[in-house]
Amino acid sequence: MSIKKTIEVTINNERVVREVEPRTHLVDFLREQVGLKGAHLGCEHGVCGACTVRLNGEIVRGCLTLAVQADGGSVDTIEGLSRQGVLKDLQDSFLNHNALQCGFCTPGMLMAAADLVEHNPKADRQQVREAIASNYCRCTGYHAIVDAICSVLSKRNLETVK
Amino acid sequence: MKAPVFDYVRVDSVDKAIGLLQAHGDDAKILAGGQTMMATLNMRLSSPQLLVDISQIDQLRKISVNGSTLHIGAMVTHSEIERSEVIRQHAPLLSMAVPHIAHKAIRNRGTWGGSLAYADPAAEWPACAIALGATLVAQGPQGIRRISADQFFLDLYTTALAADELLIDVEIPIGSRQQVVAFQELARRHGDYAIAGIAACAQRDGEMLRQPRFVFFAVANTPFQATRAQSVVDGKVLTPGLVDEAIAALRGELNPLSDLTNTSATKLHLSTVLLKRAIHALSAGH
Amino acid sequence: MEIKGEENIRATVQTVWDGLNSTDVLLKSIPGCEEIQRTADNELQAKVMIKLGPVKARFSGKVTMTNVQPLKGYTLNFEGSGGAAGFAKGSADVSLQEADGGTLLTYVANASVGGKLGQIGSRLIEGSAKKLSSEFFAAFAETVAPGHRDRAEQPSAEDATPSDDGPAASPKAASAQGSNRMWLAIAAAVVVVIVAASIFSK
Amino acid sequence: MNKPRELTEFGLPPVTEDQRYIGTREPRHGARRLAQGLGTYLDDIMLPRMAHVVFWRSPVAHAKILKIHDSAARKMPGVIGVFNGHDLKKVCKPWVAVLGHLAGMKSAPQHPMALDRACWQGEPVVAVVAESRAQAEDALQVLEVEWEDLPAALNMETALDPKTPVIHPELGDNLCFTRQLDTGGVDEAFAKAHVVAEETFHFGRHTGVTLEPRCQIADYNPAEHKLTVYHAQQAPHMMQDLYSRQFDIPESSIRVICKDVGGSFGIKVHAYPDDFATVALSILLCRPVKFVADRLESFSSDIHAREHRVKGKIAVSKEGEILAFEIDDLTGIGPYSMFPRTSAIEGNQVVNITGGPYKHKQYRANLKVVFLNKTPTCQYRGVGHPIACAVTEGLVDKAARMLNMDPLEIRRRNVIPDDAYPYTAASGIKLEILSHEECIRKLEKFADYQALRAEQAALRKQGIYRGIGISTVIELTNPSAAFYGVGGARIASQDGATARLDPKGGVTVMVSVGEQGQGAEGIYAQIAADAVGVSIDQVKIFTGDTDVTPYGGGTWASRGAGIGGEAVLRAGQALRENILKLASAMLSRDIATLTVREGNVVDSQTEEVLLDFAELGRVGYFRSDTLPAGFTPELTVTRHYVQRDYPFIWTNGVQLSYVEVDPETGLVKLLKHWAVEDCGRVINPMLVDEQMRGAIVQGIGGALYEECLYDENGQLQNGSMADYLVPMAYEMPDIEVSHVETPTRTSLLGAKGAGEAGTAGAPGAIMNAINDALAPLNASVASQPFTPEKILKALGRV
Repeated sequence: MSIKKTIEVTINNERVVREVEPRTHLVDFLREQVGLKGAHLGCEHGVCGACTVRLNGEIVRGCLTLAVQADGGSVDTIEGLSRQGVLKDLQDSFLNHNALQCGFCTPGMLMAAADLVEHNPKADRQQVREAIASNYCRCTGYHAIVDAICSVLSKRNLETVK
Repeated sequence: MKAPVFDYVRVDSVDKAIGLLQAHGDDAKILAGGQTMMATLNMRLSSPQLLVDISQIDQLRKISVNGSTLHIGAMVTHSEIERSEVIRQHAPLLSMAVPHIAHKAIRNRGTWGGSLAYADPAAEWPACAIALGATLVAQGPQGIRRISADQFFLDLYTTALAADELLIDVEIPIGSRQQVVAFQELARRHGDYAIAGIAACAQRDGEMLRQPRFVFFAVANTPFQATRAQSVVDGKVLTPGLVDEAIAALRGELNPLSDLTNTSATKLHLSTVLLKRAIHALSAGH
Repeated sequence: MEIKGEENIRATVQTVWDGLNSTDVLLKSIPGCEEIQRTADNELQAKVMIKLGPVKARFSGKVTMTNVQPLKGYTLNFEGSGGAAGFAKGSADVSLQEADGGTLLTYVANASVGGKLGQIGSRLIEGSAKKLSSEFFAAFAETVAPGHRDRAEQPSAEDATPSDDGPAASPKAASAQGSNRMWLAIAAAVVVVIVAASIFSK
Repeated sequence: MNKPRELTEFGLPPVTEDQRYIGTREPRHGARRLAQGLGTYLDDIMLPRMAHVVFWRSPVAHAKILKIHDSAARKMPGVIGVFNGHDLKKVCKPWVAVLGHLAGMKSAPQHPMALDRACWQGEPVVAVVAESRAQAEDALQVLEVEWEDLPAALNMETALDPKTPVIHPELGDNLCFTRQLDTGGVDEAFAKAHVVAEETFHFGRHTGVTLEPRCQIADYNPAEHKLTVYHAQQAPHMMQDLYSRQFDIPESSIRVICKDVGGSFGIKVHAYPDDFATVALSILLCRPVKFVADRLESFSSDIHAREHRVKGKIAVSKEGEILAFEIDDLTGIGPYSMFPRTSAIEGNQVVNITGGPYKHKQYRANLKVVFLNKTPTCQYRGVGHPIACAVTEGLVDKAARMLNMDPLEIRRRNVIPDDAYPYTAASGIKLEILSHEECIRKLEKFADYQALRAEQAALRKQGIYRGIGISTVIELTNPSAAFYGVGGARIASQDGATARLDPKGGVTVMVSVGEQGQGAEGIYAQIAADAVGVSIDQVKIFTGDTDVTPYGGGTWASRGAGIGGEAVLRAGQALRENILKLASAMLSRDIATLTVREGNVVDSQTEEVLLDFAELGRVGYFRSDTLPAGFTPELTVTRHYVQRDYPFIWTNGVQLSYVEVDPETGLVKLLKHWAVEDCGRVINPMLVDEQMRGAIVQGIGGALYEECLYDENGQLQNGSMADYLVPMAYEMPDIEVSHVETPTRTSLLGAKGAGEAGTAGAPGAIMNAINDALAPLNASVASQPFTPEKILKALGRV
């Protein structure tokens, strides 16, 4: 009963071609048709942030974006960004600060944090809190997450000074 | 919570979008940034047959200055407004308001025009548009028409746009050097729906404000322009007494709608606080 | 949520009463009404398409009238189901009274939305009710007394002395409304439904 | 990975011979996969032929189900079946959730789905099973159910009035449980008091909002009559037992598997009707069925908690000595007591805990637990503690204000002294050993209390209203069988660990307490590494599979460290002993001359390396021919632990909240929060710190934001994440945590729980801080959540 569309999306630097129902949102597409389970569904109405991924370089709510809207574009997920760079630094820092507990929010939280580190490398503690205010974590008190992000920011700033 | 079945078309021109709206009538819905629509589709609050995605129409994605007018295309995202130096320079009220709109991941996709056309009573942009004296430009089968912002918002989620019209552009008169603006919003959590908010704009003349516009949001079905409070303040030397008079005038003209945790009385009280703070900010502004 | 209101209609009580009992008038007055049928003396069935913001849902509504006192008023009970979207229900006591050669229609309505709409739409229930009610009464007055409707009371602002701390709802805010029988009921139901619209602009 | 000997920063003597990990800030190595998005949460699992179920849930509080029109739904694409309550009743027995030791408690039989009557908005009535979730939802849209509204009981204050409908007529009334406690002498204490402070406290009904919704996959194999359930659950063995009993399947044919769980907090420790329905559907369809609650249905079907109204009174002498407490607690639960832990425990805890930190002798309490046509309530993080603590601490502060006494001072004078333990508090609870005095001393310094007071006073002169709020906390942990077992609920209070030396020298430990994110597996790895004597990277922890792990209670009541950790310690030590026995046999040396260091058996005098564990594994498993006759290496050992000395082991702590109230808007800004806690031996301070912080933030949620709002018809009005406000990072304060370590003597490890004290204490601290800020304006609030409107009303601004 539905009209499937063929879409071509570059996901984590790999070209992916799939047929999708227009109604399929980006996270269901990634999880069920591409097998990338890192983006999670916490609310499916755009509030919790667990589904945060990058579309064409910008963080978006995967549950509020249709897979067909990504046609011709690029998508980056936690799985594709874990090897090196800002996200890897943040992952290390999250582990060292115990900034994740159940881990369900963590991929989305890390995507929001990486976006901050890349766009506002001088962010202060309150700006860090503002940047992750879009992402719900029920386990931590956010404090450790803020510590972990601030630690990455200050390390990178030190390196820049050097 | 999966959306119902629908078809999807991405169009590259306004004409094509209008053509689809005409062809499909009520069964088609315009998809701009989708930050509201996708949530409500996931909840199955409606079942459109076709989504017409206008977010990639280049013509609608421009921010430009033409003489004394700032143009902001309907598909400019909140984030693009946030980053725009042109807007910071010519319409700083928008730069002040934008951080209050949800969060970055949503601002990256949600659009200026989508928010105006959707007309949520708690939204920031409708109030800002009225405060700045903006003109909304709509295109339909009969061509283009211009609607003053204060005539655009008719009722809850109801605007002057016809069913086959698209909001394409907004024209904002670039303020004089005397123009001062203020934006205040109260919310229990950052980025939430406001409990109450105000977008304010005036011409500062020494210790006076002239032609003030005090536009409240989240207190009524549409943005509420406090015309009585405005005329109390207009052209008079600002004193604490004058502010009290303006508050009294506001109490006489505003009867807010309640929400889940705030009665009308609370919202009215908060509106008076916002008015006072906005007037102080305007008088301290540059 | 309780909605109170009154409406001055430049028409005789008989005309207004007839209007309240006319399926034609109701069809024209109820926002989004697609069909309406009398199923019994004091029972009507209506289908109403509610379109408000993000909500577009067809509600099937049943309106019954009790305490019917011809030319004086009645109690409308209404319930409308929007399928998976939820439902709306409520009741309205409507009374008519001659006033200055016209008719003063007053009503006290209780309306609620339930199911999914109630769970996610309650933020805007009052605004929705207000909008639908004013649309209904404007259309009703225009239908029974074309071009002669006085707006007794504007919903919004003017006389707004906010109530102190009446927990329930600011009585006059909702303006509107009126009464018509079923209609009101239906209108109310519809209105309620509207509530659904709430939601997520952000 | 071996690191320098880094003993606890708190100075407790080591619990193992060569302690390297216990007490340190060891990262959770197992969490890296979660950070990379490579965990396995339930919804990540897909099985062949797996179907998806969605439920049509009652849209109203109380309804008679008249007719279900499902023919259109059955014809929708992908639909496998549509089922009603009667269909499922054929394979699943009903249950009644009561506990024998809660005298007089009653509830009604409950089925997986409503039969002819739905009793709350959100109760499952019809199940639609399809090949995909989207298809099931498509079919749900064309399903029509006719119902007739029934009058509902919605207000706990009137639930017992004769005019209120009785939800289950066979029970006679809407009273689920009632309890009275009276030490005697209460009236006399109040009569002689210098001040009597009274307050009526309201607590909003709220819910857990785990980020991962409730979810499970039931997979019934008819050939073996075997049921496998993948479940995001805290107590897998409890579920195994319940499935066995409700479905008449032998226990040994039921396997419950819990992979990564996305937060639980008590929400996932109950047996929901949906759980049984999903299993029943799998049995009826003979295929795997997945249920993942969507967020909207989570709000109306996850358990709620904390809807209480407590009238409280405190009697205090002129010198500030607390003489007595009296409370009257009324709480509204759902239409059924929740299975199997029951909905009466929360109120019972309020009675037990109120006044708990203090040494007064007189106490009277009255509890009524009433049924309502609202979502069922049950144990959620803190279980009664946040209510008891806020009532206690609110009354103490109010009395202090009347006496013009400093809030810290009145607590100092009244807490049970550190040298008075063991101590039986006025409510009868037995307290093994607590450290209130030490914690208060530490807090005063840690938060620089005097400086805060000075700053507060200075700012008040500028019209800035800041407040300081303190709450003293006790928390129930390490429960014995007194909690559930004696009441007849088959929920184990003991837990077990199996430790195995792997052939290459690694250690695998299987534990019956699972991981929900709190770091259980992390601390078990620390404990096991120290207990056996290996590097932590040689340790693999396995939890969450009833086919594999020892039998045990699981994760609840902050028992993971105290009970599960002790089992791991004992299993690890036993394995170490057996390793030494093997070494002794291999080396033909007296075992007394051998010990273990970092994966090697060494000479206990010289620490000369004699054998590494890999060699022991090689010989133990593959060359037993070389061992002395009659010697069998036992390289897998299981140990269990249950705490039997006390009904519970209590912990304590004290919190301080510093806030600023804007009297014009009623908005509260959280400036900072301090907590000093004593959970006994701290196994990993980094984990305990964030457990405290997360729990505090959850408590702040209830204090400032969270409430399930119902209209007069029993309609939940804010059942989305846009309207039900949970705490987010921007508004939350930095939270400083400090520790006092008073180990329990009931175990070797000495660990008590740390998971709930934060939630217990935060609401009271926040309330007291707000009221401290409002005091100069002669206003106060006692109804949570403290919304701007409530504060403005208290101030007379609206």
